Amino acid sequence: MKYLLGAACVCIFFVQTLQAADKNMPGISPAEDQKSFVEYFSKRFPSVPFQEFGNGIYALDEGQRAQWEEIEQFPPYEFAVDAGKALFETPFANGKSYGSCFENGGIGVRQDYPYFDSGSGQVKTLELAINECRENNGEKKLKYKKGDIAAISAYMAFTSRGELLNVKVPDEPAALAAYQDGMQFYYEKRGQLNFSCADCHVQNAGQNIRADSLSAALGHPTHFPVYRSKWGELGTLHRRFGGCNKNVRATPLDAQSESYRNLEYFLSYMSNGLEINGPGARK
Amino acid sequence: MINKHKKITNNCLIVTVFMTAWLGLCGSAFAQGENMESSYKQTLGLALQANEKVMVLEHQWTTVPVLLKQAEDAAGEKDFARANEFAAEALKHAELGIEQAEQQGQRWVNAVPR
Amino acid sequence: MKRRHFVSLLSTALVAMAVLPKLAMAWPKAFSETTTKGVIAQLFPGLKTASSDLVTLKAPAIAENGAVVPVSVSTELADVTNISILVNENPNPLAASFDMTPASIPEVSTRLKMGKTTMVTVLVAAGGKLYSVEQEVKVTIGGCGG
Amino acid sequence: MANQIKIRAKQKDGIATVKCLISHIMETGTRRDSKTGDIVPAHFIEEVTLKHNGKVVMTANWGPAVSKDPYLSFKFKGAASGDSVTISWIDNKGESQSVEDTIK
Repeated sequence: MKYLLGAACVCIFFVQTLQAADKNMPGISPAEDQKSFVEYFSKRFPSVPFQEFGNGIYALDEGQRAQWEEIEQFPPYEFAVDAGKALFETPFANGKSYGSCFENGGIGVRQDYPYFDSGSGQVKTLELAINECRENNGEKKLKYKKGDIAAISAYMAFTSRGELLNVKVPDEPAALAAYQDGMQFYYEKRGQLNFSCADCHVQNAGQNIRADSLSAALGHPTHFPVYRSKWGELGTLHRRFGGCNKNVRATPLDAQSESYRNLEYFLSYMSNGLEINGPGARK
Repeated sequence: MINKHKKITNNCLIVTVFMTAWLGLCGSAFAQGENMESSYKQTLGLALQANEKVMVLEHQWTTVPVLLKQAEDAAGEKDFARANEFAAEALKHAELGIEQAEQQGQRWVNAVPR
Repeated sequence: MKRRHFVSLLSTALVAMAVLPKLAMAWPKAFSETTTKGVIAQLFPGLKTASSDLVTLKAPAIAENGAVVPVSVSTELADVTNISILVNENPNPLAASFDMTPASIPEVSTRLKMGKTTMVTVLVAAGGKLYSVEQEVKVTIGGCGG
Repeated sequence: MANQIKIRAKQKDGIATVKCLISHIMETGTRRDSKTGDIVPAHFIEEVTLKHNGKVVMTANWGPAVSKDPYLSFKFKGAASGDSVTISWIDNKGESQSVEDTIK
């Protein structure tokens, strides 16, 4: 009986998802979405090689690229990577450490995040997994936007440099729903300025907004966490989401809220195949 | 003839509007104080309600909490006319956020590159 | 003997610096000057600047963030004793001053803060003379965030 | 984060290139705290010294206009692999630090 109910729930959910999709588009196909997404940017910027998109605005603007290369000579995030390594290797009170929670001891795994966890029916980001690891080992959760969690995430990204982003959307309704939810968030206009993420980073990528230039959506998640000169420190992707939302005068959501995790899921899937190059240095 | 008729109607309209406005002004002047406070409270209630809804929709504008705070501050200083203005503005921005959410729930697909 | 004397003097100076940082006064007054002229008068009293092709200043035409502007200076001049970098529009223009030794190669890179669009002036003291080059760096406000 | 110095020193044909990154707040003394509105007191490195096998090859005087987490690249003659380089700094509060590394 339980199983029947469960199956019925899944069916209803599935039908609902399909209906929602039906109204708008032929069906949910992440693979096709990604193909169009990449094609869109390669047409817009024919001289930019695919892997270059992981470098954000520096793939599109020479003047800024020169400054970035200068900063990459000795990037300020190196201190954070060292700090992250030390934190990562320090055992918890129970004697275990972060490595015990991840595949391959947590080394070179950044490219597999975020993933859809069928058990909990949720998108798991790397930062969420780091905190779950802490909780499972009797430690307190870390704050999500900066500080220790950003440093640990930076170290894990650093050990994964060169690996290709490999986010999967399994063919199950809940995963597809999470993907589509993230996609909707990306294309929906919000805030008093009535801008969507895509308005700036898809339609107007490479253009100027006031005195600043807009980077392309393709490649956005590959280099996080980033050391932003504006912050003067390291911050996570969700911190940046919040900043972008605020810029269009929309109230930012909590870091690691379901919507932001779904957003990261969609955005990362779009950048599949690009190299992990985090942590990054950005203006 | 027709034109003239229209003109008269227009004049009538204008007079009526003026009369109403004048009456309204007098009324508000007499009834100020408690009336203003209760209408502020009413507007604030509506604004808070709309704000709750827009937050659930995750479409709150950053202006809303600011306006609500300004309304409460003005009310704290017993300036209920100003408080009411801020609350009304907050209500408007919350409602626009709701409308934006509903509209975008349909339209976002059109922005996807195909 | 002479050298030894020098070394002992130097170490005394170092000890003094370590124990009494206030007394060291290693930090030139020129950093408190509010004009480029004032800085030059403090750092190189009596010297007049001449522009030189032999000094290269590398700085971005448009800074992507005024908080972190990469600046590099190199020169083919001989006997360089000091390279100083000034951000003319900053409240105190002098940003950094590098004292060279005979072992130095006159080539430095660093990152500076610039409050607004400004000329950047590089002063090179070499062989008892003072040379300078200038370049404008545009500093814009940030994106939508202002 | 604690103050730190990272050094990368290498040599080619006797010419050493030393790059260093110092973890330091480099507070100008003109910025206001975004929460309290109070002026944040100046706190910046005033002097950096670069030594080669114990001998000073360059002394830099800095003002607060040097960026947060300062970067410095410098070259000098007469270097050999295995030689030592030392970077030390003193800031306006009298705090200081010194780190030694070998030339590659």
